[in-house]
Amino acid sequence: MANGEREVGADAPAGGFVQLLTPDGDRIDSVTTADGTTYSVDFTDEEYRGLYRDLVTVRRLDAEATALQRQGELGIWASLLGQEAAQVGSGRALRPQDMAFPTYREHGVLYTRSIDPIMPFGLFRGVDQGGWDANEHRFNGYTIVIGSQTLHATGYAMGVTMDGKTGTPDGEAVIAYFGDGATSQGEVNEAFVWAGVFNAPMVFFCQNNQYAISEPLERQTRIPLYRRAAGFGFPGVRIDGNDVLASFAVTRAALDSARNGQGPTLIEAYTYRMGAHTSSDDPTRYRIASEVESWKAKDPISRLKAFLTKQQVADEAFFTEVDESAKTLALDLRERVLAMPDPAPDTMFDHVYPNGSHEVDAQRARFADYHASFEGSEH
Amino acid sequence: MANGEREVGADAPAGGFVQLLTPDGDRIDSVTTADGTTYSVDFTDEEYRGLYRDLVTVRRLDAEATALQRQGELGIWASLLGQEAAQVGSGRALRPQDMAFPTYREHGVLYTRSIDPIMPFGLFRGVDQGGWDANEHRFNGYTIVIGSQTLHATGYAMGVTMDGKTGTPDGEAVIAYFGDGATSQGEVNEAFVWAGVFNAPMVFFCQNNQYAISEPLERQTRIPLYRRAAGFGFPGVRIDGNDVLASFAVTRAALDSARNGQGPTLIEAYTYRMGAHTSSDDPTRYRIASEVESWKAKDPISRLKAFLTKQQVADEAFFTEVDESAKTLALDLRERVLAMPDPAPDTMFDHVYPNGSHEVDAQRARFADYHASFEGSEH
Amino acid sequence: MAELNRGGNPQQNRGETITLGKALNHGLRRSLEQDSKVVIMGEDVGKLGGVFRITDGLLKDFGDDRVIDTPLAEAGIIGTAVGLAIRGYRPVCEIQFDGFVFPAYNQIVAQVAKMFYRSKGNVRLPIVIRIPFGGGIGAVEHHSESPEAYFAHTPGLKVVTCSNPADAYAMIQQAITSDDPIVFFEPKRRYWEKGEVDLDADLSGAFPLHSARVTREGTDATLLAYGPMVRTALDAASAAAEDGRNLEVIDLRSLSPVDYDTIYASVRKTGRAIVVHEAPGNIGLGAELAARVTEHCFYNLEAPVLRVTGYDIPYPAARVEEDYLPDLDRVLDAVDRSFGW
Amino acid sequence: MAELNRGGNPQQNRGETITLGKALNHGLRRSLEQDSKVVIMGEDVGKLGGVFRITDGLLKDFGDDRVIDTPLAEAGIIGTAVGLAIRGYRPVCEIQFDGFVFPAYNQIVAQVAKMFYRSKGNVRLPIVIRIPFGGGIGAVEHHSESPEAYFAHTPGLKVVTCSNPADAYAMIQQAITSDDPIVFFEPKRRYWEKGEVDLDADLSGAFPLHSARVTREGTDATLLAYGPMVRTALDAASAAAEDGRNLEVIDLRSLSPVDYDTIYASVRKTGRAIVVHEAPGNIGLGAELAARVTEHCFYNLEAPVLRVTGYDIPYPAARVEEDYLPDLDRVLDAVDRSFGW
Ligand SMILES: Cc1ncc(C[n+]2csc(CCOP(=O)(O)OP(=O)(O)O)c2C)c(N)n1
Ligand SMILES: Cc1ncc(C[n+]2csc(CCOP(=O)(O)OP(=O)(O)O)c2C)c(N)n1
Ligand SMILES: [Mg+2]
Ligand SMILES: [Mg+2]
Repeated sequence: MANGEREVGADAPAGGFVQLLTPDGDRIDSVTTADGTTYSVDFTDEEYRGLYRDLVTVRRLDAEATALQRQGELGIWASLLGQEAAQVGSGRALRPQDMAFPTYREHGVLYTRSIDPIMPFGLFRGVDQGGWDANEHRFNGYTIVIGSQTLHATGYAMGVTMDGKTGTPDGEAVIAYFGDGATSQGEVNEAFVWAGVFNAPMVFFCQNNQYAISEPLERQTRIPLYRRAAGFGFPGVRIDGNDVLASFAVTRAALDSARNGQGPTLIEAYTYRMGAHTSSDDPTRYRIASEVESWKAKDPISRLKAFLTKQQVADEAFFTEVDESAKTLALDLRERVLAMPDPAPDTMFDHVYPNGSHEVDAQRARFADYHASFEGSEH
Repeated sequence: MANGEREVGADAPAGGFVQLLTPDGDRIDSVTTADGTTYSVDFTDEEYRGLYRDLVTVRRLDAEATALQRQGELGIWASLLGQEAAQVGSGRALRPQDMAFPTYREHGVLYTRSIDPIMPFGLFRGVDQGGWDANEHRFNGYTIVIGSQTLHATGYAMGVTMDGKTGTPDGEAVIAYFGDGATSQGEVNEAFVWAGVFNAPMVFFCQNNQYAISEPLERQTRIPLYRRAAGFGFPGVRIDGNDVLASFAVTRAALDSARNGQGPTLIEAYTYRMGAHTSSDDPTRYRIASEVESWKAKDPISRLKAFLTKQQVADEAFFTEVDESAKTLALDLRERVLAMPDPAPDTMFDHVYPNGSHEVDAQRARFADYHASFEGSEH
Repeated sequence: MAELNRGGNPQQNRGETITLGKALNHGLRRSLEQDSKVVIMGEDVGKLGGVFRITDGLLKDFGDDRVIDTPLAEAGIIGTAVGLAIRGYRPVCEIQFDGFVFPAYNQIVAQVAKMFYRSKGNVRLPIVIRIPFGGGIGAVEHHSESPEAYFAHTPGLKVVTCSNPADAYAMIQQAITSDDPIVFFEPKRRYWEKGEVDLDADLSGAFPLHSARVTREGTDATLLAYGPMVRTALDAASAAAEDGRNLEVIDLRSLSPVDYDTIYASVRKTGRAIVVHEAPGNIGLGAELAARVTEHCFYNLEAPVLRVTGYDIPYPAARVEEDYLPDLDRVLDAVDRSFGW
Repeated sequence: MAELNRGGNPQQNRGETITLGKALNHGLRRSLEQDSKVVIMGEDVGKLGGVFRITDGLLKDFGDDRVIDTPLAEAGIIGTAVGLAIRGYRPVCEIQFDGFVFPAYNQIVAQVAKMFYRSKGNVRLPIVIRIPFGGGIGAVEHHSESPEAYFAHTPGLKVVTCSNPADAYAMIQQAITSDDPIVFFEPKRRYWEKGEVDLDADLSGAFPLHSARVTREGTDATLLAYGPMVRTALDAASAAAEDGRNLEVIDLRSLSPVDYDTIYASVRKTGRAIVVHEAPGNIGLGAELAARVTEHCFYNLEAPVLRVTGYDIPYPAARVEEDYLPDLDRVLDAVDRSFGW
């Protein structure tokens, strides 16, 4: 099973990718890429089982959210189905001091940061727009405008350097998540410029799920995305995004390189969005069923399950218990989502300015007066 | 003198560049780059002399403009001093059907398109903002917002393809000029994305004159700029931007490749801005005299003169005649600039909308009434 | 391309009852048919037919040279449209949602708006920028904004919006035919509202693109609205009628330039004006309307021009958007305040 | 860093006569001294000291971690400033000229303005965006614009501008100290005008950042101006005084929010108001001021609020800009019109 030179799996796209676990659940001990970097993982059985639990849990929570949306309990949902390995692997690769800048789809990363999975549900339910403390969770707010967060991450990373928090193994590193579509945005390319020039301790983690809503990858690039980094003077690595081990190994190495002062890395996680873009989308309009089928064979969870089974690291009882506990979490999540209160209307005037504003105060007061005028009437 | 493999001149930056004429005026027959492309020129004596005349003329006209600005006759001037070879070489490489999108500094390219050099002086004098017909001259308006014209050029090039005007040797190609600083703009990188995806018949011609106003190249990139193209999936070539022959050869090849349907190329012309950024700038604040001195030794004109002399392609009489005729052109230009009338104030209301606007008409009428009210008074 | 040309049957010019979204789709189709230089470009406009299906079926019928799925970058969409326009094309660009137009703002404000001026009339950019705008659809952040003032304040751009299917059908074609660069706002929450549209009508007889329309005649006060708020204003007028107040409703249609003559004539008659829009009030369209009406109808006004607008806060979370958006009650409240002045 | 700290000599608090540009430079220096989290970033702000030399000498004294020459990309400047602010820094970003802010518009409008709201107050972005604005310096296109309405219309941003050296010195420090994201417009053609500035004055006694100032008291009409037009308004008031008209001049200073109480009090006294700004009139600050003043002083107004502004055209070529810009005569003409109403 050992394969010191293997980079291209049978299922790899042209140009290859780093894969440490095949779709059939076979381990590749380590992979050495063209630039001489060797990637491997060294997990205990406990840790392997932990990753499996993560994957199953984030998929189950995601399915619950999809169901909640269908039942009218969420305004919209952006599912991570199919991208669990990319997210869990990279999320687990973060060290506690690291900072993450997500898009709107990184529920799996969020979970690995030990954040209560309910945190983003206010946004999708429409009761708020996120509303958490980026620094407390070391996980920035969900960002909807495509690509903008890559600049925020880069600026934050410049601040890490200015604070003297790089150059040692316990330094800090920053990861920015974005999609294949985002790579076309000017702002993302400016982030590449900045990160290169300031040697920022950054990992750019691109989940290439093959689509930007309906548009296939070819609408964004004519070469593999990981090669974009070369144009800006830092390394780009493609990984099998459905392989949680590769995702962990390469992200960990890139983060450690960043925290050690070696500057940015671009990781392209080659994966697939198994579901719709969001609950508002109808993917049958733009892609064929057989494509989806072919990706099912590369499922991130079944390959890890196969591995755990073959290696006798886990048994049916374990798998059943994981499913059950994921289900419990999901049902708990459901209950708590249903219990989320609608905000009081006048809270919309909160938090417009840190120092407040007489204008906003006056409008809030008029709003209150106006509503008071209806009191007792049928309104 | 022949050197079939030579890419790196003694004066070349790390990574080399395509050079066909050394600073001492020695010809290199041809250069083959790492990707196997061979560049050479095959000029008649007449053509060599023509290039020399171009270089001297554009420098002389530029000097006249600098003088006019100092005398208060222009509001500002963006001098091309030092960049004559990059501009004349690439400009002469254009075929008549090709279209150019300049910045604010491409007076040399403009000249090679047989456009009356007075054309941009309205802009610099402040009597208009350019005001020419891009299509008539196959030379777009000067663009001041850094980088924006690269997207215009790319869109135009997409139109060339849509018109079926690529894929043959007499197809059309498009060239966009921009500076080293511009490479950091999101819009320029979006132009790279678009050109790659649509395989647009584009040449991106970057004059790396080492500075964006005061900021040296290191503020924009940590690797040579020509390598940016690799990140977007098309070739990037660096040339000795002070070598008019290399500029011609590489631009001609790139344009022909584009018109033949081979898609975009990025050319980095490695050169130096010998003067100030514009007449408003004071370069002594940010660069040292010795740097300027070292670039004087690489002057684009003196090397061609040395070559013409050594090869006995031209003699003193020729050089004197070129100087004289450039001077005549310059004096004629000066006279015509001085004769440029100030616009009538109410022309500021012209050309706001192709279909006009009652609002603008009403404001123009009020403006006229208001001014009429002063008639006879001292105002 | 000719396969769907509807020129064949002149008798068949009864109206069809279709949604506003479908009317736009028909209008785009007809523009593509009638001028081979018209191209549609944007994110997901091709195979998907746009996230609101406004370009549904157009890729199939006109091909990917005419209906272009672009890379995900708004500056790129508008910037390449500028180049295509210089080349002689008439690009119709779709911005997917109001809140995503800002990456293209530089191209729109510094290039699209100014190139005709800069070139002394030598370079025309007949570009239409379609933007679904406004709230009320329960969406997440950036999907419910009303950024029209940013464009209407910009000289060199014209800005229009439609409020009903018939106007949608005619106005999109008029905008595409116009040589002016036009920002075309589409009232996204009205996409599904139906109305009768004469699909065979010819543009020559259409109501002028930059004219306001008196949508309901009245004598007591003038409601000025546009886009999604026209329906709200009409509903308010109906409700007011029950209280014996006879309100005139004007659909501005053109936000830059505004057809002030129609407005002044109305306010001189009614003596009262109330502007309704979703955008934040501060320095919105309503401010300009109020200032102009006051200047031009100073002695006719019984009360100051009042404004019913979004508040000066970021667009709030979906669950409170109904409290943010002007509605019938807030309009009637303003009418009351006007009468009580 | 402490080497230039001026705390040493409390007796020395006489004013110094310096230019507005130099006052800003001193204010920035003092902010850098007083808070190690303050960083300055932008194009050419380092070695060159900025194209207007507003950051002159700061790189030398504070080092390149505090004064950062950035890549040439405005979205990048503001976007990385957002990240630095999340990290706890207080970035002061320079946009080189008004016309070059638009590539950053998306970051400013969709991120800087909204992150505090989006995060329910958990994430503060104490960012100052300095923009030299306005015309009158004979520059080429994009170097003379007045884009303030685009920002003042945006909830979540505060917008201020200064008109004289003393205000410049205090206000830039107040803006940097404020936790609100602030767009700070600098009247570029007044950079070289001199005035007395007490460089030792402490911010605690400073005039509040968001208050308007009655710069000249008068009784007959109120001139409302800001930034570069305050000088013009004062000159007009002096000229009017010769004709026996006693004009009050208010310097708005804060464009969002506007200090309306000061304005209403004045207009209630004078009964007439004229707004002066360089930006195009259509949906400019003047529209909002006119609408509000009319609503709040309806029965006090002897004439509608009049506006003297730039025309609704792109900023014209330098040789005609004097005809575009509001000047003393146009202001006096409006005053006459107000009195003749
Ligand atoms: C600036 C901007 N333009 C358009 C959109 C609308 N939009 C939301 S998601 C999306 C596609 C994103 O694709 P990708 O970057 O590949 O991420 P994915 O959703 O596939 O994870 C688009 C166009 C947006 N959010 N922001
Ligand atoms: C978007 C934008 N930002 C800032 C400026 C101000 N500016 C004018 S030229 C210039 C430097 C340009 O450098 P480079 O691209 O290398 O071109 P060069 O002038 O050296 O030829 C800057 C910052 C501008 N014109 N446009
Ligand atoms: Mg994607
Ligand atoms: Mg340069």
